[in-house]
Amino acid sequence: MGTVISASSDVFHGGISCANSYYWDAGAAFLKNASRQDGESLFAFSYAIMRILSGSYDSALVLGVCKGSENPENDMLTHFFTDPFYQRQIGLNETIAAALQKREYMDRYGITEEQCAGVVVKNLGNALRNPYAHIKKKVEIDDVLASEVVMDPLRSMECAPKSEGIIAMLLAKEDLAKKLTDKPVWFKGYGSSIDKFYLGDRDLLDGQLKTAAMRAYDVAGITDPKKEIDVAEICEPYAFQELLWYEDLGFCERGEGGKFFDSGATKIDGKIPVNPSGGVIANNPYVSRGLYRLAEGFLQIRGQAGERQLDTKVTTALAHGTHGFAGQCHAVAIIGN
Amino acid sequence: MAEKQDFYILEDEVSIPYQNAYGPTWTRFFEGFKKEKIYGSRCLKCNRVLVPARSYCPRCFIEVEDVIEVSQEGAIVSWCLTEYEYFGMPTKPPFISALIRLDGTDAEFVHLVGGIDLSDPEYVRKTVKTGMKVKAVWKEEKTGHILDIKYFAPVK
Amino acid sequence: MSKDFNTFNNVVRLPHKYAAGATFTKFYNGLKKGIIYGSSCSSCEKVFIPARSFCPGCLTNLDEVVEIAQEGEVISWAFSDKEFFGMPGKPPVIIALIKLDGTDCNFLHLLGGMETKDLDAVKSVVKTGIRVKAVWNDEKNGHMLDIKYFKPVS
Amino acid sequence: MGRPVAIIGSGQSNHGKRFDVTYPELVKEAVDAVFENTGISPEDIDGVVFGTMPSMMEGVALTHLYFADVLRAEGKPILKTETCGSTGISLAITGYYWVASGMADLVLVVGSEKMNEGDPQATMTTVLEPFYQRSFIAGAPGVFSMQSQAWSARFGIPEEKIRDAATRLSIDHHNDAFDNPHAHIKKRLTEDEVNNARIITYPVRLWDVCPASDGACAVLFASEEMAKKLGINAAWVKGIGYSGEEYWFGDSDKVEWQCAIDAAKQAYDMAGIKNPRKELDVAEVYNPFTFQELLYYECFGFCDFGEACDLTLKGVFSREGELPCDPSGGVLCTNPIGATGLNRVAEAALQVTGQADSRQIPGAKQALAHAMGGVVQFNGVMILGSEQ
Repeated sequence: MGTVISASSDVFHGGISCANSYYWDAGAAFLKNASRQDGESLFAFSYAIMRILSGSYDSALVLGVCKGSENPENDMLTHFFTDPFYQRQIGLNETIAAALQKREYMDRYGITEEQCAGVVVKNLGNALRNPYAHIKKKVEIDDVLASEVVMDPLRSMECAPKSEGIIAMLLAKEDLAKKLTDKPVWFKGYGSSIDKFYLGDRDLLDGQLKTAAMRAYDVAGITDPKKEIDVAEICEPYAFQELLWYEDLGFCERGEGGKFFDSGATKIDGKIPVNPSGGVIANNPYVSRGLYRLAEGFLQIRGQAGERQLDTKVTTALAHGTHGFAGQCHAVAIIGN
Repeated sequence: MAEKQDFYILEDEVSIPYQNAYGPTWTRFFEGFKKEKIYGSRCLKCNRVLVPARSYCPRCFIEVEDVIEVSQEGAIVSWCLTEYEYFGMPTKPPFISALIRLDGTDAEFVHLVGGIDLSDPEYVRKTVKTGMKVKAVWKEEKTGHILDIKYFAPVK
Repeated sequence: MSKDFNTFNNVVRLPHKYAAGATFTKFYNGLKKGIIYGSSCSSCEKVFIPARSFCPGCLTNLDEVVEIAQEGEVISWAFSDKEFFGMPGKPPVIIALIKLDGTDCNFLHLLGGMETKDLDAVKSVVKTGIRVKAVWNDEKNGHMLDIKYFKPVS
Repeated sequence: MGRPVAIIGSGQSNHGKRFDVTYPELVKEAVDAVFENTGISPEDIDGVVFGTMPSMMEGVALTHLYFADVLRAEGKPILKTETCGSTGISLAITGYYWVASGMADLVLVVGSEKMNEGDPQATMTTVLEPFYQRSFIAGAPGVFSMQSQAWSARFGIPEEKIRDAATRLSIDHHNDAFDNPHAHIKKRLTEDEVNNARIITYPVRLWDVCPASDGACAVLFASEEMAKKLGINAAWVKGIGYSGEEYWFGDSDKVEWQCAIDAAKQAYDMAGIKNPRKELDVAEVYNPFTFQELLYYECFGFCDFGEACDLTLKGVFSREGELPCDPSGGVLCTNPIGATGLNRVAEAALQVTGQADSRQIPGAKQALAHAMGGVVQFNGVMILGSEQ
């Protein structure tokens, strides 16, 4: 192993700061030139790619580290994303930001509660086939709509749980990859982008995912994502966000996320299946969820996704990660064979 | 830059509760403490005996023979006397932290050195020496905590 | 989750002193007098609230504060009747993004002054687009919550 | 190896106790400075790298979100590199790889810390796990004191000699800081004051220890094409190295300190350096503690093990010596942790481009920058040169 790039975040790390000090040796990095990203594990993936593309390393181990069970509730931690003077005094956390975003989405584009709940039904349905999923239960729209109000208009079943998630991914440069496996999956593109900080300074329905996706598509040479992406694993800590992200990823027009969902296109047997793994609604290790999405895409391309393997041929997969309030920061990776 | 008191300063204390899992190896280690035993682990590849016990060798990255009892005596490899105090400090000064190489082990065990008068740094300096033999002194009541060993005291 | 394994209770306690700097100090001093200060960017001509030391868009340094209207329109809102960490006060609470008149961003604050015990009652009054107005606490200490909440204008 | 990478400018905030500005405003000082110093427009940046020590030091988590505006990052790709105390050098290394990979031509790298808003020692204690070692290790000074004691025992260096050499470094660096407009602690010290200062953790005394500083540093990394197009006097990245050891203090030897030796070796090999004392013109060694700076001279091959005290007392590493170390005053006088390693890089770049003003080492062509982090566990080194 040439280098190790891990992702972890101090507040999401069991109260042990400088997280990668702690798991340095457990991450096989003893006397290695290694580094770490904070916040989102797809950052770590892109940094590992940089190290390989620079010609300095033939191989890299990418780790996503988040042991949710050791942490308090995610919102206690996301509360500390706020500035101390203004937003913290109003009690802001990620769920509140998402609730505000959801209401704007419903009000501006007529997205319905049923469509948002539908995402939960679809994703938890898919999760039943995923041995790695945290939440496994069969649910109907009515169950979601009847679940308790957490922060109106968000109900508890529309919000992702707090999960364990430690994931390791091995990257290698071309010649080494061909030596190691008959079925390499190739890096095609990556893009990330961050929005302004204060919630009130942003348009919560026109954020930076568009920019991140455009960058990834450019590098990957994708001009029509609707046609060229075979499967998308996207990060929807709040179910309605999946609909909004469809729009930003170019799967449908602005405001059409609900209709696009209703068309069935994103079901496991649809034209562009989204979250056949069950998504973040089924498993939410805050920091490593982006890398999970990528690993799921990898398994789909290799045909190794077990019961959740798509029936159609998968050549190109998209993985998405987001963190920060209402999608302040996004990362998109494209892989293919 | 001078501290300008004409600007507001917002004071706050953050308190975040976490729960860390012991896992099987560390559970066995602390069960050992309750019985006044110190457990280490032997790496099956590099053959080093590491203390405290662990589930893998940090260098060879393989599983280890994970609980073997080690000696409660050893030699001081390094030490320092802490005189300052800060917020939330887990152990109150003055105290001596030390790296202790327990007999038959290949890594230093970090613990306290005690059983001597700590009030005068000059006396401590003259008394505590690198290479000095020390021995674990246990508390009466053991709860499976690292401080079940009160400290390591000089062997007379 | 059931607890089959031993865990160690690890409470991290850290004390903090946050420097408010010149601009937030002006903002807080305004609150003490019942005034809401924002900043107007000389470059993009947008008005931001709370007062900022720099424009979040063009990053121009902003020295002057301007008084902002205490009325505006609700852009979005969220309601909870459960206690959560960091909650301002006791439940129920309505947190909202409010566009105060003459500003170019949304102000995060609370809504109140109506029956909030029951969500349906709230929904009959609070809607996106309604006009609201600042209601102040009698005692003002230079704190975000010197404004008690924003109340629907009837 | 990848594409050549240049540093084309830097900016530092004024470091110190900065209760006059908010944390974002402090970061903005450094970011504004780098654009002002280079005349480059923020729109031309391809990406931003940011990092601090544990972000809860200042009570705000995932601070890249908080600083998105002042980092000029809106709509741009971002990375958040964090490796404890070595964050600063890891940031620079991230900037290097981003450009070397061909994925960007111009990358803004920023590190910051506002240590006075929190309690640094309380925060650093949380770097240790709560099961075994948190109870024993008194923040950073505890770890460094034990390292120094083990060093003196291993090579039989008399305590008095170490004290003399450490005192020399402390006096020199606090003097050097007067020539650094950004430095935090500037003080004329006497031997008596240093030798008899209060004990922090024996043998470390007050003037052996770095301060808690608030500050930020910004550095621009550019591809060869971009550097040439802009026509800026650039420092070229000649070598990088980074290595890390086990987490538990006690698992590895901190005297003949493998990760320090390895980090330097990787960087020297890449830069083609065989005799660092001769081939380097200046070194910005990460020196939060006087004793540790001495040990680094040995681990980095500036001299043999056991020699550092004698050579220091002879003035080999002073401003006029053979290999001047920390002419900026170093970490000992200024330590905003998340920015500190990047400050070393910025200072080294200023030296090899002849822009270090009154702290300039005449004719410096090759410089070393370094940072350390974790539980004395990580070391990172970058070599900069005036020629490509």
